[in-house]
Amino acid sequence: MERIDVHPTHVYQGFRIRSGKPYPFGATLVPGGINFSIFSRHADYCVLVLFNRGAKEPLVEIPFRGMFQKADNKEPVWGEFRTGNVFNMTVLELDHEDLEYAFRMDSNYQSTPRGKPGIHRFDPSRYLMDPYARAIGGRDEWGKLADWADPYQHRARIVFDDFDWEGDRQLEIPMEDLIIYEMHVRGFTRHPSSGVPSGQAGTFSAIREKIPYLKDLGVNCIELMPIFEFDELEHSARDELSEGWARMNYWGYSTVGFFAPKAAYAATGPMKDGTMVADELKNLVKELHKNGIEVILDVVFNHTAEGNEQGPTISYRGIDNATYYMLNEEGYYYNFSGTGNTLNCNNPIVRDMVLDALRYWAAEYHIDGFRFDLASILGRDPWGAPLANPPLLEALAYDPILGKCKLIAEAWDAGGLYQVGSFPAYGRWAEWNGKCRDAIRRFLKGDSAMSGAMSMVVQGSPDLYAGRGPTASINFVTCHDGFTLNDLVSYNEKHNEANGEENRDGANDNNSWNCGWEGPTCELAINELRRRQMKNAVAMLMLSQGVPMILMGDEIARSKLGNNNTYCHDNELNWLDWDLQEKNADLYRFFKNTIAFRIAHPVLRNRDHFQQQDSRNGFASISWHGTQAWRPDWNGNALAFMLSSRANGKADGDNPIYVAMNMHWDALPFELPSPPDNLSWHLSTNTSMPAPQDIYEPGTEPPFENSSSFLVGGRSVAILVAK
Amino acid sequence: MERIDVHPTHVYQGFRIRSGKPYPFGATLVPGGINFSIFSRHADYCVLVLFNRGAKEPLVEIPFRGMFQKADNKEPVWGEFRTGNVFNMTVLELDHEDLEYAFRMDSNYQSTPRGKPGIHRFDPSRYLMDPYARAIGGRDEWGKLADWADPYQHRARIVFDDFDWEGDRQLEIPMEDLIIYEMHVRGFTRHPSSGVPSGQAGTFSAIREKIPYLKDLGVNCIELMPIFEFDELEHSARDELSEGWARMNYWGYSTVGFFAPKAAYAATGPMKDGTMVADELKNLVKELHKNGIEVILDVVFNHTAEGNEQGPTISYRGIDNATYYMLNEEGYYYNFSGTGNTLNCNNPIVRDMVLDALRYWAAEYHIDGFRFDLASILGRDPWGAPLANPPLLEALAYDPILGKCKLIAEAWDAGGLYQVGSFPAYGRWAEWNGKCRDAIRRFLKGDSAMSGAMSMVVQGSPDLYAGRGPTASINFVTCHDGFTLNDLVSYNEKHNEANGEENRDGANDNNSWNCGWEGPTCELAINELRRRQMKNAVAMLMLSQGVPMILMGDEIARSKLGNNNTYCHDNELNWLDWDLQEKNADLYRFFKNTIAFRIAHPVLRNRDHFQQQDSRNGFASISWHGTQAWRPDWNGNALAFMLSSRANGKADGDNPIYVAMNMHWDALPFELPSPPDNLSWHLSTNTSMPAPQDIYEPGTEPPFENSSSFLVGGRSVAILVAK
Amino acid sequence: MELNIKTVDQLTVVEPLGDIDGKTAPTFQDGVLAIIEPGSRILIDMSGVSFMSSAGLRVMLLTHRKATGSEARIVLVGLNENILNSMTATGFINFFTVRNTLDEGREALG
Amino acid sequence: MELNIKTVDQLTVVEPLGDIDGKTAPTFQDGVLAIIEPGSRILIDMSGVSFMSSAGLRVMLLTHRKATGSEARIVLVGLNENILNSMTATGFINFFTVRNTLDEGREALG
Repeated sequence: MERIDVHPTHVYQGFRIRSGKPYPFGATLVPGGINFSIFSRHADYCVLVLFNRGAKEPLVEIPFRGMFQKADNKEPVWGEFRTGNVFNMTVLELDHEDLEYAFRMDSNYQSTPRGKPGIHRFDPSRYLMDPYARAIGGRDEWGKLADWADPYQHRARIVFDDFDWEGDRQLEIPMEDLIIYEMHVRGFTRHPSSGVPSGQAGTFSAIREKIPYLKDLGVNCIELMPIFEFDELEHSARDELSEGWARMNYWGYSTVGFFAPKAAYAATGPMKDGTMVADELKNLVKELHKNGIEVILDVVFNHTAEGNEQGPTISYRGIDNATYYMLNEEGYYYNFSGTGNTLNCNNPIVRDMVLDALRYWAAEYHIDGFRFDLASILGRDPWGAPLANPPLLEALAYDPILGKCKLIAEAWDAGGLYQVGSFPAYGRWAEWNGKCRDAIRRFLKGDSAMSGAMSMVVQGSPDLYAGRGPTASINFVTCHDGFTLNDLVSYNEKHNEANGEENRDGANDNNSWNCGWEGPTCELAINELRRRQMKNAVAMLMLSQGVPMILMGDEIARSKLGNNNTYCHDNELNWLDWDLQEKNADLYRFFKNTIAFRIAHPVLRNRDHFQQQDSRNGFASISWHGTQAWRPDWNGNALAFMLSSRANGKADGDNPIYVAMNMHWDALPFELPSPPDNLSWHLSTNTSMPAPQDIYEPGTEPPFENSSSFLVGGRSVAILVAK
Repeated sequence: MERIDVHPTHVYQGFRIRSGKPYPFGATLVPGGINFSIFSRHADYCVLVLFNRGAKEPLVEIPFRGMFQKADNKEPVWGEFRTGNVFNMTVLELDHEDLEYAFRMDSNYQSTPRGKPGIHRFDPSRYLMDPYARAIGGRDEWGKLADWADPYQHRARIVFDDFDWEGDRQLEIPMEDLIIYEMHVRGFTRHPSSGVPSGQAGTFSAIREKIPYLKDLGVNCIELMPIFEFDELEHSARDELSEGWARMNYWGYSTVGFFAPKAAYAATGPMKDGTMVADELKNLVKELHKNGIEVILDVVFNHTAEGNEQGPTISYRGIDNATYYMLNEEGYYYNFSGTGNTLNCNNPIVRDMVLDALRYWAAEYHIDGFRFDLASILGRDPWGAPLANPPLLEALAYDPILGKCKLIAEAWDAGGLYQVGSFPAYGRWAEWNGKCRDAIRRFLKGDSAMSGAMSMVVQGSPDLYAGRGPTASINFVTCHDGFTLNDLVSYNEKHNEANGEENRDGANDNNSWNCGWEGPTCELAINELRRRQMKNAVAMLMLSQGVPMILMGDEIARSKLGNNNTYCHDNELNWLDWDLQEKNADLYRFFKNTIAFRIAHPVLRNRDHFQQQDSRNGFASISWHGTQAWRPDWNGNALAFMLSSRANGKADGDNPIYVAMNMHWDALPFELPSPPDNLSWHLSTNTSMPAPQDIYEPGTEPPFENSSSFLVGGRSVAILVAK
Repeated sequence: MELNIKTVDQLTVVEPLGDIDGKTAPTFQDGVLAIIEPGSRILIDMSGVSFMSSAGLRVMLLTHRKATGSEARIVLVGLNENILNSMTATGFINFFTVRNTLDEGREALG
Repeated sequence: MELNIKTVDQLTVVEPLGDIDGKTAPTFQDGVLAIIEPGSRILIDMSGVSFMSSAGLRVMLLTHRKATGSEARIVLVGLNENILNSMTATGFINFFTVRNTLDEGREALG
């Protein structure tokens, strides 16, 4: 049925308009036109600016208050289009496909010039991007030199939200069954060896091409490093760029707009069609879901790309600096993010923007979960103090639309708040378990007395997550931040000279060991040891309760040449070399079979912590051993354990599993406990053996002849399964 | 442009459906159909039930999960329509006008039978009303006996949201300029004497007819007692009803649905057309706005109509009892509202529902403000403890769409939390100033040593609202709760026998005085005194900084026969008798001119508290006097003061005003201060004089002959203005 | 719903018979729009309509606006009390020219 | 945009020339819908189209669905690499029958 409120009431320079709806915020297609709605508490004047796509000069600038013509008789008439602190207007008969829009704002509050501290930063001469822009142009093609003379660099576009999902839904894979693969969209397929069709390298579309690889490896979740629109040219010196080489904002931890996918990550990006970019990402999610793979986004809500008082005015600071940012009394930006500014996350306006964004990604893009960069900032009040009941974290945990989404916190920030194990969880939040990472690394390299710490990791860190269960723990050895797995076993020290800061940047405490030589070597024994250590590491990860995460490329021994902070490189340091798959086929096979082993055994994927009670068969759900059965040595570097049933009973039928981890340099004999129920031990894994004897495909494990003892090689992991 | 996602994917019993959008919640008209979206955290099964309007038997029941037919080839196919904790589905090709809808829900959690305490109350046999229903049928005609055999009593309907506002906006009258008139929709025009067209008595439409009356009186804001759908039959014994007399839930402080206007308050209610009821209310608001009158709603978010564990299942408790209500560990309802249950306002889901509702009323109905019944409850956490940073109150204060709405708290609750002066205000909240009410009443009746307390009232209670300003104070002497102004000066005690509780209900501390006889009398002196006291009261109110509120009918000496708690009477106790306007024409004239005096003098409507500094003309902005000029007596019952300029400077040009309030029983001579700037005193008001000498129209004040002294009659107020 | 249309003295008289609601509104709209020409003078005699729903009011308004946009003029006559009341209550009445009788309607159309 | 339509061997061949985007999409849709009859076999030769926007993709899909609903069949041929890539990237390709050449297209339509 036709609406009675769609006819225009006012005309401005030939554009037919009427008062709009204050929500939803942003630009929304409504019957007959486009509704524009934007909040500002402190602006008292606002202008809507419309552009044809890519044009430097506006098509028209329509004020939200002033003199207009009456639509019916063209008489001059006063009009105002505002509800509360929301400017809203519907413009009829626009071609949304060819449109870009901005706002200009002014205020009676005193403004602050760039470079100076101050509370308000209104500048009516600037074009401001909509914080709710669902598509953003201006960086449509990765790395392409921007037209710096364009006064509107990041250009809000319209998205038509009618993608046909054909019944697709979030997969809702139980948290305990997840195996996460952390990936950089561009890095995954940008390398010439990736073999994706030309024009697709480094894009969402190319990930779709690589779904068979992911399925073969066995992961069921990819975690994408930031894909919200960011400016890869942000850190670039312009002359560097013109010479064809530059430090870029390659990782993307610097958001321009929270509702828009990075256009340059789309193969269709160069077409400058916001809907098409959105369609491409939605299609990727749909195809991943068809193949049983979830999508988690790494989201950066702790700061924006506007930097400190020296930074550019893109959107937020020109719209309502005092609302969007944490400011001290003098008007300096608090810097809990370490990047110049801090989003004012517990201001109710910003809280709602974060919620609206995440709801949008969950509902419109069917995203399965989110990993929150420097999440501890989200628990701070507007003056930086950690809140007892952080309303944003609580709201996210209770949110109805995010009700089945994974919520994962990086539970620390750059302001010194470290909450691993104590992040306000509200029964929902998981954490990147940084303590797990350190414990595995130190146990792996043979530090003394680490078997106790490793036993906590194996159990899903009940020392940290009592009451929350092992699914609160995202276990990992490596992630984008720091060494790759190969570099972890090849370097004692970081080698970050390429970053241009004389190796000062990046973490120094890597808990790494180069196995006897710093960097690549031809020494066979060292290379064999490194290979074994990589297998040991992934075995430890897959054998531990909680949610394992592996870093893109670790399965084929990717190296970043000892650089542990490659945020700025758009080159082979960050691009995955697909030829490694053949070169390191044995390692790939080991990863694949270790993952398959985890999936085959529910006993490795408990929802709750072990209760130390006897299980149905009279054995404890987990029992601890050492070189002597039933006698663990909590101060050594050898650890063995036996799992005999799933804590929550679901896995009563699963096979008992015995694991011996010998991180001593030399071989050690491990006395074996008798397997329960008159079963006998079979050999699944022995990392001291060369491939293919290092691991057997689940179901093909041969009987282990010696039922009383297992001589486990130095720095090796062995797994037996009782059948 | 046509959407590509509107074709059905599934068919169920001939109904063509597809997955919906999770937001907005409720039933929303979307291209091609209606989107239904409802939250439940603990339900795991949900069915959409569609009815033809008024039908007892459903048209169809469509599950959100189960076997369907594929839309294209009719093959059986599994379908699920849910995002997170939100069931959502679009049903195509429905006639929204003839439709009513409900939900049924079930859960794996253990349910609780009626009457017993428990956490969950799922009952799949019950039809549940949508908490976001924008129109609710079932009580379409006031007081009409319900069909108790209908299993679906309160029936969710659809509203078409295309009312043509033609540029209307919230008026945004500055808070300090507001004069509020508290009104009951039905009570205002239900009396046969109201003279509104037949069929309109007691409705929104009839208020529109009475706009000229309100304009003549001079108020610029009406505050409507609850108009969210409630059940006037709630407290009725059915046999009482059949005998044509019953105690009803007449006031309506018991919400059935927070998004729906009370259908029986619409003249068009009996047409059972949700859109038409909405249109009627919107048209009332539009017409009031055209006449410069704002609309504030009295909203009841502290509890619902579902009562305690004995109460009916209407909606919330059947959808998610544990989310919507505060429960103790045993599953009993907390009762901070005194009505059986307490809405769990600081659960993020409920918080959002409250916000969504208020945004809807502000954006869709152009409502100008809200008065929150028992608002202190909104600051309690889910276990009842008052929060240091109540997120709901904070969110309301910061909300962008409510950014210019008046927010007024009844700053106490029935659980003993009393926050007058200390309500968490976030720079936005005003309060019903109960202490002002008591101070005026006690000063008025001549209690000793009240002049100090009254001086605080006159200044807008800086003792309570330092830092918040006088606009934080809603000043009143009477409101719906308690005596009318006439009863306040006619009764010492409440007379609530008609309520059927043997006079046990209602407050006992009324601070009232009957002037010598309990109830109506023919004694002329008593009636004259009462008349004078009513004039004194409204004069005190209009002369005080802050926001005055008067109770419907007080301007024409309405009486409720000493009943101070008439919540349950649909009869002349509550209906305004319009014949009183003629009978008490002098009182009406006094109200009208006192209001006009306030409007004429900005010095009475300061935004900030007096700073006790000298004003431009060398006089303090407010100076205190007694029977001797410049010598106030803070322990007596006579008080005089002079205002000589507006605190914020805006009213520098306003006339100085001198007020003498003599609440002593006998006349007292007040020595007059010299007026500033060589002006001379003129007589505005002297309540000891008979009409029309009691008050002069602003601008017509005659010179006051005696410039040094004013003999003010006993229990009288006198006002001089310097010209 | 039926729709009788006749031309009397250069005036088009439209007589809808039956309720105008969500179901019948399209019939009404199609019928009236078909006869609108620039300069048309149209008298809608509502005496045969006992009930108009909110959808009916809307279709009436849309039809009226389209007519006005085509420089045609429409006057309503013969509204029963019930319809008049709901049009008054909802404010729709303000958009229309309404007269009591056919004669008064003719006069209003000049 | 131009739209040439010719019938060859009981096959309707549609040749759009120019971009298909928000501005030209209605022309395309009107033209193709006009020739759809139950049982039609329609070959759309896209070799004259250099660019298709997201609105173009949508109109294409809507046209295709309406054809399928009328038991007509549509095959696309001659898509350039750019269009093929964007149809693949966005998943629209899955809704259509696509062939490389006119001959293969004819074959697919039987």
